[in-house]
Amino acid sequence: MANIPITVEFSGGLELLFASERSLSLEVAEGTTVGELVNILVDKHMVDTRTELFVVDGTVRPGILVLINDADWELEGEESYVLEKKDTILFVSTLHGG
Amino acid sequence: MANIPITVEFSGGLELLFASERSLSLEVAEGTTVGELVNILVDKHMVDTRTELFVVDGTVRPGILVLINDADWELEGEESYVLEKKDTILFVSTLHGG
Amino acid sequence: TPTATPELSAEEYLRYGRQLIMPQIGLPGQLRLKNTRVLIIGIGGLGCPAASYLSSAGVGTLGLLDHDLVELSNLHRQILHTLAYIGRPKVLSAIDRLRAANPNVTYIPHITALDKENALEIIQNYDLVLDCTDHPRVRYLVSDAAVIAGKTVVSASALKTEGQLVVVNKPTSSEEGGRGPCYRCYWPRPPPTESVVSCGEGGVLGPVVGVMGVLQALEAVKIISSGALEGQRAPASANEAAAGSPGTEGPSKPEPASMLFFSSYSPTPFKTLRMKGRRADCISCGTPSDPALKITASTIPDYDNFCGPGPDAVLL
Amino acid sequence: TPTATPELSAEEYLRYGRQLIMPQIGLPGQLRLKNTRVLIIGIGGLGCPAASYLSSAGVGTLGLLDHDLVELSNLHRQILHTLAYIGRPKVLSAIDRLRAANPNVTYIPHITALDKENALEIIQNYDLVLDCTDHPRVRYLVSDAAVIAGKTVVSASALKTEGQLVVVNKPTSSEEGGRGPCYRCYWPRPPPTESVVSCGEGGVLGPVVGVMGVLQALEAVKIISSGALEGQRAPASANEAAAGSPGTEGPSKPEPASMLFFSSYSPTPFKTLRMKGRRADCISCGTPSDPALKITASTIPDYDNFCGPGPDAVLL
Ligand SMILES: [Zn+2]
Ligand SMILES: [Zn+2]
Repeated sequence: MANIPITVEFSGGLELLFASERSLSLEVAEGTTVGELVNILVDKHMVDTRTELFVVDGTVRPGILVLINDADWELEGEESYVLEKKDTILFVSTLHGG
Repeated sequence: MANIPITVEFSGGLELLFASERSLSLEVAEGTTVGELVNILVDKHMVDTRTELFVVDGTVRPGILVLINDADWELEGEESYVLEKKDTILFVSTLHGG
Repeated sequence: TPTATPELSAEEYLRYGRQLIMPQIGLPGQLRLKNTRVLIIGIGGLGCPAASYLSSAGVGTLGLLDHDLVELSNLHRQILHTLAYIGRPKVLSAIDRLRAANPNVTYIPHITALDKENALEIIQNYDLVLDCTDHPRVRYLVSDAAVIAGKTVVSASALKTEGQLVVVNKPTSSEEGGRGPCYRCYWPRPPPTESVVSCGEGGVLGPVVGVMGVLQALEAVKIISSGALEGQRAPASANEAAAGSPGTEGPSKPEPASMLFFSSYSPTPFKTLRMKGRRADCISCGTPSDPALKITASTIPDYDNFCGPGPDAVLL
Repeated sequence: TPTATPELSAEEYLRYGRQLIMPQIGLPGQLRLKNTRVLIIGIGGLGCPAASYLSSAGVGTLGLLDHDLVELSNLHRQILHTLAYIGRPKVLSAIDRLRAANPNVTYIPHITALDKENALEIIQNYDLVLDCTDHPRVRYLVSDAAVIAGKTVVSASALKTEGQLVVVNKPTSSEEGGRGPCYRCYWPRPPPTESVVSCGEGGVLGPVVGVMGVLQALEAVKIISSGALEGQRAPASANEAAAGSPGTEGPSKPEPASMLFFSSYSPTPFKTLRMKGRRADCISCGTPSDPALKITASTIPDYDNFCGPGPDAVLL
């Protein structure tokens, strides 16, 4: 199957888990879901070994929003959303400071 | 020829020339250029009769930027740019206050 | 309780003239500002600029809540405080400064921490709340109490180079019940203890938290002057109710839920994120499948323990 | 001339601690802030918040330029001024307030209007300029003088519910000559007299101009702490030059020209507009086809008449 290019962005401190990279340009197999992307990120790109800071019980941990092209993934089918060419997936952690 | 839908936005006070509408959803004929769009706006949509506040010497007056999908029209061929489906054309006037 | 004020003084016309002449404000909007009571929770990096712009815009009553004292390390971002107030309550420092610029405003000091015992009692005396706190624990408390009291909250946060802003429990016609999402709808579950990293106070750029605080004031001015809060209580004056067209649309325009996200070192620093909106089964603003879970005045949760290693916790 | 300051005092470590711990600032960034001289032109709705955050961030020398006196109608947005200073110079009001929070900064008052006679002389004493003025006439003057003096300008403006921000003459590797566009590159021709509508002072929402002013301070902090200005002059201290990795990239990253556009009542309030960049034939920063048109120190244009009906002109 062909690969498609996507962009993954990290924010709100999550970039620290990924070698301080705020933006990754990735190629994923056509048909890859966002749920599968999360596993790919943990397996291949996460540098910090504390995976529980990103994934808990098989999904993104509480306190992290997942945005598909700037829309909450809950509007797009959550884990089951199938990635399309040029999609941008943004992971944002709750900020609390003031 | 088919018509295509575009969005026109006014800002920086220019909306006052267009009945205070900040955003217009228009249909234009396929092949219409931005230069032609400016004339259409003056002829059909501008309410204020002082056309020199929008067009001088056949083009948009100094002090107004034209953005095609958030990019300066000078990057896109200025008047000769041919409109595409779902384009957003934004007219912004210089703000000077402080 | 605020006094109903039917009109503006000559001094007020002069002072607020440059916002009064705008159609988005006008006399009706200015009178709404004057007759509105706003509570600012947290007088730190967000609360200082927010209080400054709300006071100068002519909000009638400003409550300021914080239990902290001014410290030297606050001054790089908490722009109301000065050296002379080091060691004194932030609330008093702020009020002295605000009054020097605008004595028309009624300032109400609350030198206390917000907790489940006092939250509802304090919040119900105000029309609009700004959440300018610095801990997720308090953010859930503010939202839960505001939902029970029927108040809107403008909630912002900032850390390092980034910020977030949402409006919580906002009057709207686009959601059932006439209210937008609560804080729990945006962030349904607090992060687990394991994911909370304790590392003292987090770093933050002053202007980053400053931008977010000013944007909170702006959002508050927009909400108040539009008349969107008027469903919450009787109009404060006959004049106000009859004030005519500018800014009198009320709580009508359908607006999808959104979060403003600021990442100051990004090439496109601001993003408007489209959010899911209200959750029908939200334990605060919705109808949970188990009715016993529904948060009420007498069951506001204990927030002391839910997010890990104490008051200095910093979330990743 | 500023004194070279090789290190921070204990008081400074404490005061700036929460920005010092950030990798974007660090000790090198803080020392750069301390050794930089910033000129703020206009102490109004933009200049007040900008000065406030630059002072509290620890910029070493702040020049404040304005010829106006504080008026009551300023107070809804000019957050440094208080009632006690009505009728007194804005510059002195601002400096008194800033010094009360941060006496470490050297404040330099310029109680004067900027004109073609004094612009170059004043600007060349600073490393970075903030254009916080309220008239297009002065905006061209600031840019023309800054290009001649080799200075970067963070330029913002606001009116009613909207704002704009551009960085002018910014050190960059992505443009020939190592500098980004000047103000004339963004706005090549001033608007003709006929399109200028005179209607006194325009309306403006306080927090709208406030957001733009804070964003100017943020942009200044980013530019200074990154080391991008260091090509402009010799490093102010040996320590600074040897200060190590964080924030020492210098004026390198290619950045396309952009304008930040804020429309506070829009559903997507912030836009980053991609701009054309430098114009090769710009009469200020480029090589005009007719060399006689090139603006030099001795031919800075007369800005008094180019945009219509006088100082209260408001552009549509
Ligand atoms: Zn809810
Ligand atoms: Zn130029």
